[in-house]
Amino acid sequence: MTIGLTHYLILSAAMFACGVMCMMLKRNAVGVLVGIELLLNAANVNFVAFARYRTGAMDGQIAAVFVILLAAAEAAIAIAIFMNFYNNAATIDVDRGATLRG
Amino acid sequence: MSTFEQYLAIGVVIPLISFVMLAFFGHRIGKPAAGWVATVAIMLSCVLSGMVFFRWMGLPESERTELTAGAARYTWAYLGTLPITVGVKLDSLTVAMYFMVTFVAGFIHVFSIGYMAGHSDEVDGVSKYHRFFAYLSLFCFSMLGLVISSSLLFMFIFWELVGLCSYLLIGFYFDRKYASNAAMKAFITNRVGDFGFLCGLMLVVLYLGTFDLDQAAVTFELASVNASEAPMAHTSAFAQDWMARAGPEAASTASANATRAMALFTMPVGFLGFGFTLATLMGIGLFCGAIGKSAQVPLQVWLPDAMAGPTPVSALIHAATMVAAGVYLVARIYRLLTPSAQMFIAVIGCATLTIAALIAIVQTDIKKVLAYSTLSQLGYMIFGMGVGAWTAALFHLITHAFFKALMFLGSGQVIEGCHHEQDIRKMGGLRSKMPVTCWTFFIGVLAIAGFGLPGAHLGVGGYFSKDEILAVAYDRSHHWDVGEHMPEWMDPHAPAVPHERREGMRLEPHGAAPIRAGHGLVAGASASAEEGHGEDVHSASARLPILQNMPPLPRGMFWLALIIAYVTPFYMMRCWWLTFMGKPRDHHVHEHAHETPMMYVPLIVLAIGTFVSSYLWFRPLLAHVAPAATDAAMVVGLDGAAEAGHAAAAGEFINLHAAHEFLNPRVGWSWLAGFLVAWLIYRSGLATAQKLVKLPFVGTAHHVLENKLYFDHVYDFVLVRGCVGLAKLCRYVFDALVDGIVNVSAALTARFASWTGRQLDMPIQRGDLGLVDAVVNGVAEGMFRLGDGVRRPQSAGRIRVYVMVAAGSAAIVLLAVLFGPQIVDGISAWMKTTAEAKASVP
Amino acid sequence: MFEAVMFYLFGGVALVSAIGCVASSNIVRVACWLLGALGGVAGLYFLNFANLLGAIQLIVYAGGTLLLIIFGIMLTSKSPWITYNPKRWEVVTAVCVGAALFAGTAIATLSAGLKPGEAPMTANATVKQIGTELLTSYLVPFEAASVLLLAVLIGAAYLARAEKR
Amino acid sequence: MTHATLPWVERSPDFWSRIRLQAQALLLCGGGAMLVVAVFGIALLIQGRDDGVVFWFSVPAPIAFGALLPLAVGALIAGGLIRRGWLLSLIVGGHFIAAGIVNYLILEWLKFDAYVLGILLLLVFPALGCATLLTGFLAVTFYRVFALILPRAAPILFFGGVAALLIVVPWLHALLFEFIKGLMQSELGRNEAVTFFGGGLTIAELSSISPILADRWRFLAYLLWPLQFDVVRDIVCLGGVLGFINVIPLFTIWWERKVSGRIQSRLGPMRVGGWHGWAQSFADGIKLIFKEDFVPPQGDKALFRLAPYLTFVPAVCAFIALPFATLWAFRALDVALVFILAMLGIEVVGVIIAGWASNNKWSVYGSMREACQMVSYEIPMGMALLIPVMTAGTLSLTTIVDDAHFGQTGGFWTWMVFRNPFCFAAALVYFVASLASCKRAPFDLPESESELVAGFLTEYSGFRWCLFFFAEYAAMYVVCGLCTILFFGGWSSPLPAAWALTSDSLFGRAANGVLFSGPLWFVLKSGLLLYVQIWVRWTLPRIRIDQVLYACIQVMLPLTMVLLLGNTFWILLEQQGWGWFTALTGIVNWALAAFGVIVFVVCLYWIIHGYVNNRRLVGTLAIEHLPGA
Repeated sequence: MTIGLTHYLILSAAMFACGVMCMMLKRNAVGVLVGIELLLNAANVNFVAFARYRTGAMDGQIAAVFVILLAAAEAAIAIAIFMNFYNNAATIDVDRGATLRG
Repeated sequence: MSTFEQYLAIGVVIPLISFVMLAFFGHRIGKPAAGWVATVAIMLSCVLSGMVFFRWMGLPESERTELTAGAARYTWAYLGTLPITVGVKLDSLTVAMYFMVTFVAGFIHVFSIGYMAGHSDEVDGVSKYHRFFAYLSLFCFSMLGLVISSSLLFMFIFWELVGLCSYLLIGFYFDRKYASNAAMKAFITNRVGDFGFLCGLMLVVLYLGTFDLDQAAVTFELASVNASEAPMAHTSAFAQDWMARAGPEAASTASANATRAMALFTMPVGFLGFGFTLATLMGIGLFCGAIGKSAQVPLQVWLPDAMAGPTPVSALIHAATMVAAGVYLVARIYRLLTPSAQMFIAVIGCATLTIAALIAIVQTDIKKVLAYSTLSQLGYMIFGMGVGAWTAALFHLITHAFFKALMFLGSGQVIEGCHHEQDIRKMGGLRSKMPVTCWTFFIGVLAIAGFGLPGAHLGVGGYFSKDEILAVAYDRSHHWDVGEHMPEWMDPHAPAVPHERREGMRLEPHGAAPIRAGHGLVAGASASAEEGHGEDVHSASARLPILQNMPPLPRGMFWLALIIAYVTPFYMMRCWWLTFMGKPRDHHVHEHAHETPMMYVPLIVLAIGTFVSSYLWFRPLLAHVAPAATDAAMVVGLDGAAEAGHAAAAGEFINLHAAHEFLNPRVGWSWLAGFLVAWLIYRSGLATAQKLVKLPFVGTAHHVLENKLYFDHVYDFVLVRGCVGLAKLCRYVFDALVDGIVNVSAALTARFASWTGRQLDMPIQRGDLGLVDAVVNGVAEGMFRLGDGVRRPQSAGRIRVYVMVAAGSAAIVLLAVLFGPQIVDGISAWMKTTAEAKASVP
Repeated sequence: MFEAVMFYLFGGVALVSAIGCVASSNIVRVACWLLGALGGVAGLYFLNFANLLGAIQLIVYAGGTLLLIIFGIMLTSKSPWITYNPKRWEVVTAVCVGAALFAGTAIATLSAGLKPGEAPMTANATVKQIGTELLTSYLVPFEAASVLLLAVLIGAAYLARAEKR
Repeated sequence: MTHATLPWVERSPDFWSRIRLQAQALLLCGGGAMLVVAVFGIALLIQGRDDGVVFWFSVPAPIAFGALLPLAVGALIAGGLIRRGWLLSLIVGGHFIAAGIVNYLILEWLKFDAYVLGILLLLVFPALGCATLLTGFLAVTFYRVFALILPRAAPILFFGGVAALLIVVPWLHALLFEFIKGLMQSELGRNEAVTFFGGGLTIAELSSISPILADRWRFLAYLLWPLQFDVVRDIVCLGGVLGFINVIPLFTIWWERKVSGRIQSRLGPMRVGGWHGWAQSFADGIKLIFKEDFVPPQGDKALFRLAPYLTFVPAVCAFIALPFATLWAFRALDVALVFILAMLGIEVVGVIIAGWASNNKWSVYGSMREACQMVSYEIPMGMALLIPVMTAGTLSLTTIVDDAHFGQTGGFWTWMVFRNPFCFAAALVYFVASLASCKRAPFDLPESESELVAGFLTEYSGFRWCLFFFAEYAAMYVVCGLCTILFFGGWSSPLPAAWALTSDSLFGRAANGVLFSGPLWFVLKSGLLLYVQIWVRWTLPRIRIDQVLYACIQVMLPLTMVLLLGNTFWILLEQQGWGWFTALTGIVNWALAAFGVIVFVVCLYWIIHGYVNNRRLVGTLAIEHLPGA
């Protein structure tokens, strides 16, 4: 019953796959954002697990701090963009946001 | 922290507080009060700095040294293992600069209140009055921070802050197109220089491993000693002192860094056939900052345009303090400069002083004349730095700050009084309307012209400072014997290290005697003959140690600087005469002219300051700090193999006495000559000048100078048009090449298709089978469908499909990497068995 | 033992919530599932001696970002019950891609031959340690992050300003 | 219709007396049986251990009973003696069999000390059950006497009980921790993984630690035995925390109603329970539990059901990290402050989800307001809290109070709020922001009754509604507790800790705990702040949403930034150790402390004056005619 690094890596792989699927499947822009958050969390689990099981230093945890920070920043910008998009296109469906296509 | 440091630090913070107050509550404070807030703040700083200044003057030498060495350093942050220290660089230069800045700024603030009272300060109905003073306060904070910074990083930070303030203040009337353009021009031009500064800073951190000025200097010196394999005893007294004081840890860090920093001297950098070392590159990089901020030659174009800002701003930032910060920077990094770098600096300075002075002759805007004269004087300072006249250049900086601020404020008074008229051709005869301005301005003109009576110890401003620069330049160019004297450590026959001598040099001959005489060095030179203590000053042993290993200066540069000393009084006299003397040329302007006490009181104060700064206090203070700032003599000789021959120059000390004997008859009366010529031409208005311009060569020269030697044109052509042209070229190439290929191939295909079609269609048309058409259409249809299908994920703007493709590719790559070997093995095994099977069949 | 129980508890919560995020079609429910995932991951942080990180995760992610997301949902939905369902082929592709990704990663992890039970870190990373690291070794990223946040602040305020175009 | 009996239909006295008789009989029989078992157990266990008896009692006996009970009942039904009960007896019997099997597993597989089980089965549970049942019997029997005594005794019982609890519980706590500390520090204390399933200390080892537990009182060691395991202690503490969380809203709601009554010249609840309606909250709670459980049919039903728990659980979780005194923390996290703030933040998600899931536009408005208010006010709140954190240099709430250098134990003038002007201002800012984060008036826009019809609460009723209120009051207490810890000295009394008794006896320690630092002070101070919250709520009108956001973004945010910066410089200057600044710090400290005392005394005077003169202030209210007045 010893929990090792492998356990965390598998868990994070599963979460990562979920995040990717979430990004692929949600037509609501906010859903895509949620998918990204899942991806980042999966990555963070890896960081923290590596910090504990491998280096023994703070590196992983600090990387995770920065990831959380970036996620917050990204969410703020993303929500702002979505609201703009909603104001312009009157919908939040990302498939409709293809007016810039070439 | 000693009291001095505390006072200086508090003095820096006070304007910041004022800035915060004005920035956040300025609109509530109101129109006149906001100005007074800023003024009181800088005046408080001035009082503090005055206390420091005069107490510092009263301290004996040993205590000053103690205080300088004992200044506190705080570690602000660690960048990895590299500590970023904060502290006050407390020495005589700081004290002098600080006092000058606060004093001049204080009175310019007072002037500004008067100036802004008569100017509209509204944009879109919103008053910007408080903003003006907020910016001024921010500028004072940044400038003072720059002056007291002990670390290059903080210098850089404040450097950028003063740049920002300059930008904000030039563009203060941002609703006027030319002002905002000028602001942008200044900012962008400065960025170019600052990029060099940043590169230099990176080299400093990379090789010297510190931001601290002193430590960097010591490390640099140790590295140079290491690289030349000279004995350690040849480090300068400053470095030895620092190593002794800094404690074993810092000393060992410096030594360790020095070992690494040897690469600065051993790593040659070649460029277009010029060989120099990385150390030179570092010095030039740092100097690039000064090129930008002090508007030296390649980047000088912004300063004249910066006159679009309010006149007090021109006086404070673009004449007295910020533009001089470049000179200050060079003074601070002087120990990091190799002789090649110094020569580069001298060349830049010489070019600037010449070009600017020539352009100044033809300017008609009163502020532009002053701007170009500022440029020229800055060129003198930089030139002085380059030739090794450290003290003289800084002395010129201080005196220049006073008289140039004075003249700018005078011009502000004139402009304000004349209803915003800046053209000197429309002025004239203002003497009767604004007497105070007229005569204080005249004092400024005297000072910049170098008015003085050679032989008698009498003169103003430039008479002392500029002549001293010229004296050193003269010595460097005429009395410099190449290769005659080896440095002691390079000469195998030399006696044991004369360290005591070095020590003696540091303390006695350079700083002491002329300082205690209370005069400038020039004054000392001319006066000491009578007073009878000149011997110890200029005896053979009293050679300036900084100059030991310098290569000689090309004589042309000295002569150029000397000739420009004749041009300076001419254009200044021209400006003053046209403005104040003669008959009024525009009655509307003349009738409107007036002056207000709020504005001319600072003029009087600054006029007094001009006199005082020429005679008292500043020169001795600067001379006192010079040894510690400049006595790193070991650097030389390592600067590239090509210079090895010159490197050996050392030994004979500069003979300023002789230099002054040479200079006095040649340049001592230059002010008179310049004034006379100007008076002759302009005594009766503009008529003579207009006649002169009609002469063939003069006309051409006038035209060239009026266009500022075509600098702006060249920049416009090379940079702006160049970029646009490059873009056009790219477009053309793409149009011709890519589209061409496509079009040609398309045309060929079409031809071919039509030909084929004709061949094929003939029977079909007859039989009307439509077979080929059907086939072709079917294929086309199929291709269209396929293309559409492929296009959709590629360019339909569907992010989810992008994600799908990206993630799918990632998964495929991952699986391929994981199972690739097995798959390959499997395939090869399968092929093998098949082959074997095939082989076995027959 | 305790750790195993806790790992499976928190990991299970995180994973189930993540799957819930994918499977749920109502966007508000997706956000709720996300809360579960964030909480589970925070629990894993606590389990891995990253107390500060766990608390930050809760306060920034669950308390801030999630709130922002919900706020965004409410501002951009005409009606609570509008759902945008993906097409069938998209679902199939997505599940295939996700499964392939997971399989690849998991196989890579399992074949890496990591030794179980080798854990150099035995005590909580204190706030002090992390702060010291941030202000020394990671000073430049730290400062860069502060600049980024400032830019985001301004950018978000600019983008989301009230006027409609 | 004849057989349907509705609870509110009048019954005859005869009926009631029959019911009472049945209850009496049931309670008496059950209690007596339990008593017998307990006495038997005591007799058995005091004599000395006999694993055989315990084994028989815990394994074969329940199984046999469980098997026989259905058979017996079946026989009785077959004999026509009773008509129903077969199913019930089957269930009860099954439980007994299961219990026997579980006991067997515990005893045999987990190598559990059988005597502990014996103590539990034969002594603790029977004794508790006996006490409960017999008390119930007495209550039913002598209900008239109780009805006479209780209203008059209520205040005495209430305050006496609270006071006694506050003194006895610390004392017990001290005792318990003394014991556990001894346990942990003894040579026997095993540092390797001690789990509930093995590896713990044996009874003999336990007895040898403390002389009290020697021969005679040895069976007490069995009671204490489980406490050596973290899990058990955690469960006990969790029970305490949950109990406290339950008490907070019950008490505070009543108190709030009384205070608001006073403020509005009313009396508030006066009837239920007699003395000043002290049992009103209990009555309301019982009523709420029995109310109709309504779920909007058009709403998102799952989320609607989830939301109250999403609100309540974080509020409870916040108590995990909230210390009540030095050792009175469920978990003394080193990031306690951040954790608590995070929990307060998550609580909001539940509220927002509640509004959303209700499918009611007023509710959605309420939740949007809540979201935007919370996102905004978290920032000034967090930044205001950073100021004491910066001063103390730690995020751990226990260290902030108890630290030797920066702590707040040296008398009220060392409390953080009086440290420097920035901390003082930060306390005020924090208090205002905490009002907003608990959505208390004047920031109660999410649930404003008059405009949004109670906002997110509109569709809720019954127990779910109740949970929201529990969460709200728990959160109120948490923010007040944070304020107390960070600014008002936490559990340290206004007297310096140096004045405490020197006695190191258990009693001396308990007395010190009560007088000089302890949960009593913490509860008292937090209660006072809670009172201020109530006071503010009933004094100030609600402000508009734009005013709310203006106040946050344009007033409090810049203010806290300035405070943060100022505090930084203040600390930097303090660290320089300059004489003039030390003097300045001292003067400012004393001035602020004096100001605080003056404000406190003035408020106290007003309150007492108001209370003493309430009849005159209230006016011609028929106060004498109300019961309990």
